[in-house]
Amino acid sequence: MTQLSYRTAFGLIVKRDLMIAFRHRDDIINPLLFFVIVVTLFPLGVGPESTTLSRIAPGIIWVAALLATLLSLDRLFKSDYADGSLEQMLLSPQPIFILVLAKIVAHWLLTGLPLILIAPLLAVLLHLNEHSYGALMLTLLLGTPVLSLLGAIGVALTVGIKKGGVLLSLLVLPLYIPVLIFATSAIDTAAMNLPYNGQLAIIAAIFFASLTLAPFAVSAALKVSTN
Amino acid sequence: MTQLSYRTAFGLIVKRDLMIAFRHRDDIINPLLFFVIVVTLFPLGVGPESTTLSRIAPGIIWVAALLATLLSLDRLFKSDYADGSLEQMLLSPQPIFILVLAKIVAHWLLTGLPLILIAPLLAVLLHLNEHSYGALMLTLLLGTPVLSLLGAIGVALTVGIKKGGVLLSLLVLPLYIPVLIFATSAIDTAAMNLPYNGQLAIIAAIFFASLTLAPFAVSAALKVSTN
Amino acid sequence: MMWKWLHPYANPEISYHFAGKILPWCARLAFIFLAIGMTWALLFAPADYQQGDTFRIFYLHVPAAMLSMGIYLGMAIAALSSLVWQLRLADATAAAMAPIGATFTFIALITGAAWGKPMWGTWWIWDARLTSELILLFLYLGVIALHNAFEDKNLAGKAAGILALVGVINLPIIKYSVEWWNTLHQGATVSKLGQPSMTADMFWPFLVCFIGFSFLVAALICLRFRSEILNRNSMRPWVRELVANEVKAHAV
Amino acid sequence: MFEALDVNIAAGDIVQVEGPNGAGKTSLLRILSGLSQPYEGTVYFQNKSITQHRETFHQDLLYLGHLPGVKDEMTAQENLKFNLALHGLNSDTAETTLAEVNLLGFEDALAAHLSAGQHRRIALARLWQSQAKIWILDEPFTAIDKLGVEKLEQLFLQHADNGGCVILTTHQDLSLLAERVKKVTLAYRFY
Amino acid sequence: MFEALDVNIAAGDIVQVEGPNGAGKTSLLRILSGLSQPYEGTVYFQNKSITQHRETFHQDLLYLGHLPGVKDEMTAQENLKFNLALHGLNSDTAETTLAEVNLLGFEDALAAHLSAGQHRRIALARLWQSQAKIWILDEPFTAIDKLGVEKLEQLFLQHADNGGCVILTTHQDLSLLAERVKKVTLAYRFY
Ligand code: HEM
Ligand SMILES: Nc1ncnc2c1ncn2[C@@H]1O[C@H](COP(=O)(O)OP(=O)(O)OP(=O)(O)O)[C@@H](O)[C@H]1O
Ligand SMILES: Nc1ncnc2c1ncn2[C@@H]1O[C@H](COP(=O)(O)OP(=O)(O)OP(=O)(O)O)[C@@H](O)[C@H]1O
Ligand SMILES: [Mg+2]
Ligand SMILES: [Mg+2]
Repeated sequence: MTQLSYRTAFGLIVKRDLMIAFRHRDDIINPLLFFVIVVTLFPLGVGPESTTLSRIAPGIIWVAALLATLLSLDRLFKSDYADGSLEQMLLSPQPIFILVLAKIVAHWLLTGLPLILIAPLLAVLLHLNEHSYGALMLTLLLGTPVLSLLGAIGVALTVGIKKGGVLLSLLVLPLYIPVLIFATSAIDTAAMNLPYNGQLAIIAAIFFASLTLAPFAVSAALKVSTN
Repeated sequence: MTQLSYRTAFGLIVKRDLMIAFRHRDDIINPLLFFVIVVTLFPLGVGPESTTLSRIAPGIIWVAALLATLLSLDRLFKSDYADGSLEQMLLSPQPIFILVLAKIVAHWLLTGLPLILIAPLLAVLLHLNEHSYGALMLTLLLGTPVLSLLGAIGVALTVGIKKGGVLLSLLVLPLYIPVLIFATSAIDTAAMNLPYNGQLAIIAAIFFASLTLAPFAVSAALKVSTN
Repeated sequence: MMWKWLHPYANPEISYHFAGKILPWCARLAFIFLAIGMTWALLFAPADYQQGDTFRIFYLHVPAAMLSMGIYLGMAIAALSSLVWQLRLADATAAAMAPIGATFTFIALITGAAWGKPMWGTWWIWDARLTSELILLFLYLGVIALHNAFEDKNLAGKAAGILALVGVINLPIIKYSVEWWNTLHQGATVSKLGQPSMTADMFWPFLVCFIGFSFLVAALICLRFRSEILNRNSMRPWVRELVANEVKAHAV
Repeated sequence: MFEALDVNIAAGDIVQVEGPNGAGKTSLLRILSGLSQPYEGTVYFQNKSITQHRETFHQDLLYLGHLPGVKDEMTAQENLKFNLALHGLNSDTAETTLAEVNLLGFEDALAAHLSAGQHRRIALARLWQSQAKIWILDEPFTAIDKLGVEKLEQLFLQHADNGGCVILTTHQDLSLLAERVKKVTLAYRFY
Repeated sequence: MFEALDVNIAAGDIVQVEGPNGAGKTSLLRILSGLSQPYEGTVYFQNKSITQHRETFHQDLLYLGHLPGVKDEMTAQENLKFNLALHGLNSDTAETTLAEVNLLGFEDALAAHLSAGQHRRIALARLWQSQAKIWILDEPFTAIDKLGVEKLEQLFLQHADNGGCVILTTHQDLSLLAERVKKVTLAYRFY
């Protein structure tokens, strides 16, 4: 019985989660469809004028991304909790934060990444200013991992609770607000053809901070939830 | 063993569902909070100018109402299914559509009504045009029951499926689109101080149509789901 | 060491009685200070030369706003010490503080909005300070909802503590980001909250009010802390004894 | 799943459906109660197809499945009262009925605070009030202790004597009912 | 829940924790494994508190609870391989290990298509490979047939003879182990 290297343990979990998701493909497609549907609700609700739409496009895309991530968070620990595999992971001799980080990375690969890939299409639908595409992609690239990381804390806290759905959103959405603000502000700045490095740097800082701190918060929360 | 009068059976179920919700108060408060938080996300994403906000306020409030209803739909049949009481209701000698209608009414009382009550507050936050308040309230009053009724069909179809969350939204959101369009158009028309009876009449028509048809669709769907 | 010093109070029974002893004192002081402060503020302090009597909302609004943030800080410190030193009672303290903090946040929002209508002609603007206060309310409500969601209050305390800590890291970010976001889009409203230069005859009643509210908060925390302790220890012999005595007293 | 199953159940019968795990007992009972539709074939009650006369059939049916159908958020008594009222029975006697199933003293306890066995007892309490002719019970003795089982068996006998019929599954042997019971055995087969 | 419980478990012991439903067996095992924190008191392993030396303790621990921890979306073999690898064991021998638990022929079946008993067998397969000293098993015989139970008992004996220890709960009587077993009995008490 040897202690696995951190990399091996990490890879083991990521591989497993990806395999499970690909066996049950709806898990990947459904959040994406939700994202698309929510975005299309807005032209219907707000009206079709392209100036208004392009004015509010960054906000809508980002809010929809928050909500789609939120709904996909269940996947992160719920089913592992329900069938006992989470327990087994917590009892493995690997450091918990490695396992947690691996699960979060897998979650991002399965939801954050597809969102990023489909976002330009939705930006076209909403007549996003053409200068803003770069900023949209960059903020999504740096921001969606933060959504997975912070979301994981929320799920870890509510995984043992039966009716966790709405509660989860209550816990997680306020944590998402800074990313939302800086990301949309970066995109708006880009639309005016101004440099948006400042906002990007702050999102990057938030990303690194949550990357280092969230796994520990999640580990602590999981221990409470499985108690 | 007597067949209950329809009214008694109806009252019995409504009373029971309200009692359960009041015992577990978070069920009422959390969707409401979700509604409020989602609405506040938009100013954060779109920016604070009151002209833009008041322009998009109807759309935002209605989309948030759709999403809040969506997340609260789980309550409608999920827990009854999980603990076997749904089975017992289907086996009771009462007509199923009465039971279904009662559950939907209880759901509306617990989510639709609170949404309507808090909506003016959010309208203030979003600087909704002052002529639009009446239209907002009227469309919500006629529209939110439709959300509960149509949503019930979606839940009834997915109640037996484990990971129904995102799937449910895919089924239900497209059904919600007509209400969204006519409601926001009514509010926009009201903002221009024009009569909006036309839109209101259509929403009323949708309401009556779904009131008469949805309970039967739900009954049929439940029979399939519990098969 | 910290732990050694705290140890006697780490016993739920002792700290229950200790909180019971200081509770009436806090309540009395709160009453005295508030009575003096409020009469002074509402009846005797001069009206603002621009705002007239609407200015008197100040004496409720600002203490409430300050305490709403102070309580969150206290809650986070309690949560941190519970995680670091495994102090169960710190959980109870944090849990006791959350609803009080939420109430004060709510009061700050309501009084602010009521003040905003005459001052700015609108109940609400998406100003940096206002927005971050609103988000603070959401953070409080999240902590409370999470706490309510657990049946086992010991676990509830730990979970809510973790959330409170994550929230406190978020709080400065929110404050900063909201300010930044706001100035980016519009500059006009930012200086509206600029501090009115305060004269001494306005400052002193304010201070008295503030101290009064602080004691009120302390009293409320003691009260809720005691019920949290009872809730968590309902199986313990000393609590059962307490209840039995209570029942006897009422029977007589 | 079943091939060529043709059973007639008359008033006064107590039928025990037997078979190993996964043999299809639960599936059979759900078809008989009308919850599931059979792939082929029809269930008749008083010579009428049950799908076509749902409401009259359900007036005469009492089905208890694997799940007790007890709401955690309501007390034992509220649960029972609701169950009785829903099936058109008088709910005023709920308290005495709870006594029958040994839940005296727990009337006002939230079901969430009761054990699995006590949940099942709340569900079973309906049997004492029921005027339905047909009882279909899927593993009614789960989580019930020996005394409770005996009491239930007695109740079944009495019900059969009064012209009702009982269809049940259980992995235990029925002691009291040994002579009265008809057995239907399902075999497990690999497809 | 427990009062004054002070147990020392040495290498070579097989301990059966007994008690009626709800007595606290599962709770005790979860505390021993470090999954739950006791309200008061500490668990020591090799004289070190387990909470402070989590990783070394977990290297020597194998815990199987009520839930098998088997993913429906993976095949039997993939499940076992993952479990072995996660605990730092060689996963190449998964196939022969599956044979030990009578799952030959089911290696490539998705777990979703297997029965409850077979799920449990996948989880138990790890025992044959484990180098952990302490085995904590909560009702390991659930849904396992008689032959399987015998095989497991033999494995436990062998493990104890090799200097390991086994702590388990079960409502069945242990036939093979009768003399070797130490019993800890928990009583149910009303508060
Ligand atoms: C809903 C609306 C409002 C909210 C949420 C709000 C919130 C706050 C907050 C969070 C503080 C900070 C206290 C501190 O720094 O410790 C504060 C202070 C203050 N507010 Fe408001 N406020 C609102 C409306 C108003 C209005 C309309 C006025 C008057 C024009 C006003 C005047 C003040 C003053 C004078 C202070 C003290 C500033 C200081 O000493 O730093 N507020 N408010
Ligand atoms: N939802 C389902 N999907 C697919 N197969 C199912 C489902 N439910 C049951 N089965 C299969 O149908 C068969 C019969 O199941 P059933 O539940 O009727 O068994 P049972 O005799 O009641 O078993 P037990 O003694 O465990 O209650 C089993 O082989 C099972 O695998
Ligand atoms: N999540 C929980 N919340 C509240 N009480 C619980 C919880 N889990 C268990 N209990 C209570 O703790 C006691 C011990 O439960 P435990 O699961 O340890 O019993 P057990 O001896 O393993 O029973 P079984 O033989 O049914 O497995 C029971 O009385 C139960 O009611
Ligand atoms: Mg069965
Ligand atoms: Mg157990």
